[in-house]
Amino acid sequence: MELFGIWIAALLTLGIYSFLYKDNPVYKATEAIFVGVSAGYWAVVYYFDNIYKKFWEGAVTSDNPDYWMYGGAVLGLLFLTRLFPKIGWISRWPLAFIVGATAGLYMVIYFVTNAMNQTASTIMDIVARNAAGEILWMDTLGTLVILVGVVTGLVYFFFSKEHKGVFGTAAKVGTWFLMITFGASFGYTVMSRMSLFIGRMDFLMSDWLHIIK
Amino acid sequence: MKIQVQKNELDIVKRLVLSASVLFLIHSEASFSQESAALTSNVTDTVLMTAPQPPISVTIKDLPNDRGSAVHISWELSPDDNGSGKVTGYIISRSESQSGPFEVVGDAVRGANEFSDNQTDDSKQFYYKVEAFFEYLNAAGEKARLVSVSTPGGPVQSVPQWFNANRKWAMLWLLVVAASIIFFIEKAKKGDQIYVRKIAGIDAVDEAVGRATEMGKKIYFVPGIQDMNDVQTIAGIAILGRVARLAAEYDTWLEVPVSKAMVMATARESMKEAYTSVGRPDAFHEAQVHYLTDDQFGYAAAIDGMVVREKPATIFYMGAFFAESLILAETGNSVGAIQIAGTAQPAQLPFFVAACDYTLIGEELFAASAYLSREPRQLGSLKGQDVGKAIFLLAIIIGVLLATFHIGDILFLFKVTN
Amino acid sequence: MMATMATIATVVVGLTLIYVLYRTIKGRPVERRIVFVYIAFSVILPLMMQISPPLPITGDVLKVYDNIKVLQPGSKVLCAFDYDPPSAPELQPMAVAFMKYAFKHDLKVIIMGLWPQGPQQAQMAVEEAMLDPEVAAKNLQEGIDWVNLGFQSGNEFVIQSMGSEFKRMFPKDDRLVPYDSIPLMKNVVNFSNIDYVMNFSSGKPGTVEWVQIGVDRFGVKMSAGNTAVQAPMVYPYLRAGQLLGILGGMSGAAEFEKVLDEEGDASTFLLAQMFAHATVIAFIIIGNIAFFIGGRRKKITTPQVK
Amino acid sequence: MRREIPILITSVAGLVFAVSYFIPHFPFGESESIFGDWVTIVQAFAIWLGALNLIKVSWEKISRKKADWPFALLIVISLVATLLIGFIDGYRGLNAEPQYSFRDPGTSFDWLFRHVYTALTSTMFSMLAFFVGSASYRAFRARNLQATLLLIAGFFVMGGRVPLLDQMIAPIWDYPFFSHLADWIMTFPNTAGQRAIMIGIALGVMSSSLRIILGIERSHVGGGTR
Repeated sequence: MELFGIWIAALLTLGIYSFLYKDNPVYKATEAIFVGVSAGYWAVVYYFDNIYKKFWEGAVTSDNPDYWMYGGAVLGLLFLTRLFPKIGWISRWPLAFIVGATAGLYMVIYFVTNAMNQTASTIMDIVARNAAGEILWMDTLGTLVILVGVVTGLVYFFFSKEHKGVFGTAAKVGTWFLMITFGASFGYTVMSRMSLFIGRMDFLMSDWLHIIK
Repeated sequence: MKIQVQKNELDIVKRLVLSASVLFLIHSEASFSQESAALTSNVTDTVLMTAPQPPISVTIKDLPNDRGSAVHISWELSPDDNGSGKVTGYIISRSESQSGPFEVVGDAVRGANEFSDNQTDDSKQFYYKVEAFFEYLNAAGEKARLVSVSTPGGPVQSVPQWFNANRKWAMLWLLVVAASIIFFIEKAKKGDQIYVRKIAGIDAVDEAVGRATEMGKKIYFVPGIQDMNDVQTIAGIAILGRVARLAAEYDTWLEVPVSKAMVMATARESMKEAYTSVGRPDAFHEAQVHYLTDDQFGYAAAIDGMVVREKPATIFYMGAFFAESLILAETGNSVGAIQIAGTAQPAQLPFFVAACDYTLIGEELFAASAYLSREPRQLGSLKGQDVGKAIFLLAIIIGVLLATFHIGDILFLFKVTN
Repeated sequence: MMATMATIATVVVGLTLIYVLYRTIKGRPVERRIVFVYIAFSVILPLMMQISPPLPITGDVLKVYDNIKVLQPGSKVLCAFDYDPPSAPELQPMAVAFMKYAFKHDLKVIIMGLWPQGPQQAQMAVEEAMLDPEVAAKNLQEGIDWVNLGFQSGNEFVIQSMGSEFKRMFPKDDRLVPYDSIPLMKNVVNFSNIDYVMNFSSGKPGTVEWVQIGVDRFGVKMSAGNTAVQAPMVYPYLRAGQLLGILGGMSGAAEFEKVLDEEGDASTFLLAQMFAHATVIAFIIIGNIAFFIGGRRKKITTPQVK
Repeated sequence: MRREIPILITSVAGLVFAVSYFIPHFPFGESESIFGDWVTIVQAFAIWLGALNLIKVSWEKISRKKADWPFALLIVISLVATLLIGFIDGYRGLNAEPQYSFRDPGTSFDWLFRHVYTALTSTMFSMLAFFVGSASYRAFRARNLQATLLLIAGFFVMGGRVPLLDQMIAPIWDYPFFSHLADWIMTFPNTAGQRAIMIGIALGVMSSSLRIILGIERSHVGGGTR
């Protein structure tokens, strides 16, 4: 069964890679399997881990049922009305609930973690010293770079003031920082994408063909 | 089977090494090495078999800033918990009366000096005891413990709090920014002008549309792969309105391939309105906005094919983009199209910046849509957010100056810890 | 033998890039399928060489190590697996190395996932760690030494609810053992009973949500292993002390393996990673040389920022 | 009614989560837990909505014999097969003694995950490696100052994060300079830029959340400006 599985996996892998040569029926077939299997996978996992384990066992078959959870199940069922165009508008209720809950949670956590605490961690003595009180020049430079980068970056994202004079210069410096940031992201993203392919090649060459260890 | 043999052999070797090392460490009082991290020591030397001393000055109090049902216990380490390995950990137990019986509510590893009992009853008082213990394997090879003699402390009763005092400054700033957002929305609704600065990518729209007209080629507008519930898609559609108006004026074919049915409906509406507003409702065809597929890569591949076949002069990417961004931008670039992109997905921005002529970065996308639509909600929020940015910007500048010249500290105003 | 052939092939393939450069300057760029072939070779050939190049250990990885090495035996570590198979080449080696370290040092591992695939990836990591003779000798038991709580839907709301009670989100573990019957989870009510959190994350929900809720709201101590796509975005959290360390992408995984002395997949993949980067860099350089020598395409010339 | 009820639901849910951050006391802390449960359950149903919708859309394609309908049929077959495998495993496990889970090692569902699902998703995404390659050749140009800065930073990060540049200079200078440089770029300039973006986005999220809770923004319930 294990060997059979490896062959299946290898054939599916090659089927998808055939797209790199050109779009073809084999790729389309593997893509269709991909869409079907993923949707099925998610549905099964969400059914057993949530609907069964949490709701059914927690609220229906439990000795000490949590009746509040029926509220969630009702909202969930209302979501499914979207499948029927005539009553589909009811699905806006559970949607409204999710949107509201997310908005409420995000409003504070983003403000606190990504705005206030990031501001706080930029506020520090620029001159970095070690325990003995000697100045650490590289760290001091780094702190200064962060200070300048954050301030000018924020200036760039100011929309209600024209970018002229000192403000304009600051905004321009801000874009330089943004570009270096994007460059770093770019390099890292390339690294990630290559790793994905290395993983697949490792599977084909070692698990399937046994060319390498 | 092979593994089994190895395992047994190793087991023996490991035990020998462990007992030797633990004995050595205990005798020499050397600092306990993290490397030989044996939880259970194998000790046969009876001289060492004394219970560790209990932790000192145990503090028991209601856990602050919570919804009740929790008590916080902290202590100073047992004098034996000094890296000698004589303390394996601490046991925390509680009782409703000072004399017991005590039930264990948790444990802590050596070196730890606090514990939260999260299973209390707000209507009852509890006494707590923190004991240090030493765990070893006895002659029969079973785990055994030597436990310190500790006196119980308390009583304490857990209570829920009405306000989380750690978060007072967060609340203040949140209210200030929220108030300014609402204030500016109201102001914009009354018709007050709210200034939005120029945005390079948007200024280039005219030129880009003009170029397509000159060349007699199509314009593509790609609104991303998210549905209408994503603010980026909404911002993208607002920009589409502006592009459509220009396309209608110049009489250039604007094509909008979409990946979600809802987006298709909204985009059609918005384009029809734009064509009507410049007096050319007849020039709009529903076929200009068409659905391809919901699937991420399927959508990218389909646009790819269209771009290669039709070689549009100008392509706009405005909305939420993910990994498909680079496939789209690369293909558009390879046919020599002018490309203007805008997204708030930080990981995709590099690809747009490197492969497109103009890129609206993050918030610029929203600013552009506010700027073009002149909608009070959007304009007001943009201005309100700027107030927030101003607060944080000033805080950083003032804070750094104060800290660098050792004048004062305003960190507490912004640092939110649990 | 194979390694030598691969090395020779690499040199030959590398030299053909000069021809690509020549064609590109002449305005006859090669078609994209040719580029695909180069990318394929840049990974296949180095994998055949079976060499792990020397790698210096960077500060961020050391920070992770410094923080986990002070964990005392018996410490309860929550391991959040928030990724799916595509990210496994980057994150699985980190997870395996971490599991081996944790098991060898008697840390109690509590596994959970905000991604449905997470617990299954965790299971594989545990299986692989158990193959290590030293770990196998410990005869670790599920439920006592480690537990897999499984997956729960709700994304960041799961972390939020766990702040008051784990059991609410995980009434049973992944083997269907009721929460109260798991010896390891006895007296573990919420984050305040957890000594450390290790998060392996490839997107949302993941490290960002863990920092926002787990760290800033409930005060856990946490390090993260991230895919390289996500890593740059979480660096500000490192500087702010919200994260204690970051492992970024394949190179982060290789460094982590090295610092824990658990060399595994990432170390062997590193050479392929290097060659792949070299290929991408080479193509960017070729493209840009042609761009500047071969004359830029006529386009709008106004600068992007005014 | 069709508008008012959803807006009310939105505001109540939003307020509970926002207020309980500051007020842990009853009823906020408790409602937050109950609502948290609801979110997880609703999300599970939403996933099912997606799967059922996929069947519905594919079925329409098949019954009308639209272009590529055999592939739509394949989607339905593979989806139903996955569901069947999962449910058979799941219910067998629930009725067994001792119970086991639908995805325990050794079950068919776990086999499907390890050999089919993993192969498909991983390969699909790994194609991005090729697209990055061709994009680097055909699109990433130093066309202006911004793109130039981006590419230079990208070059040092790509070359420094793996021992590529360090190995090149190793014969003349045995010091991992580029590794440290990449580290420095990540720790300082990258952090600065990311932080500026982060603060901006945080304020954006905060303001749109505020508008949603106050009912000013109601596009999610099918309404426009108030």
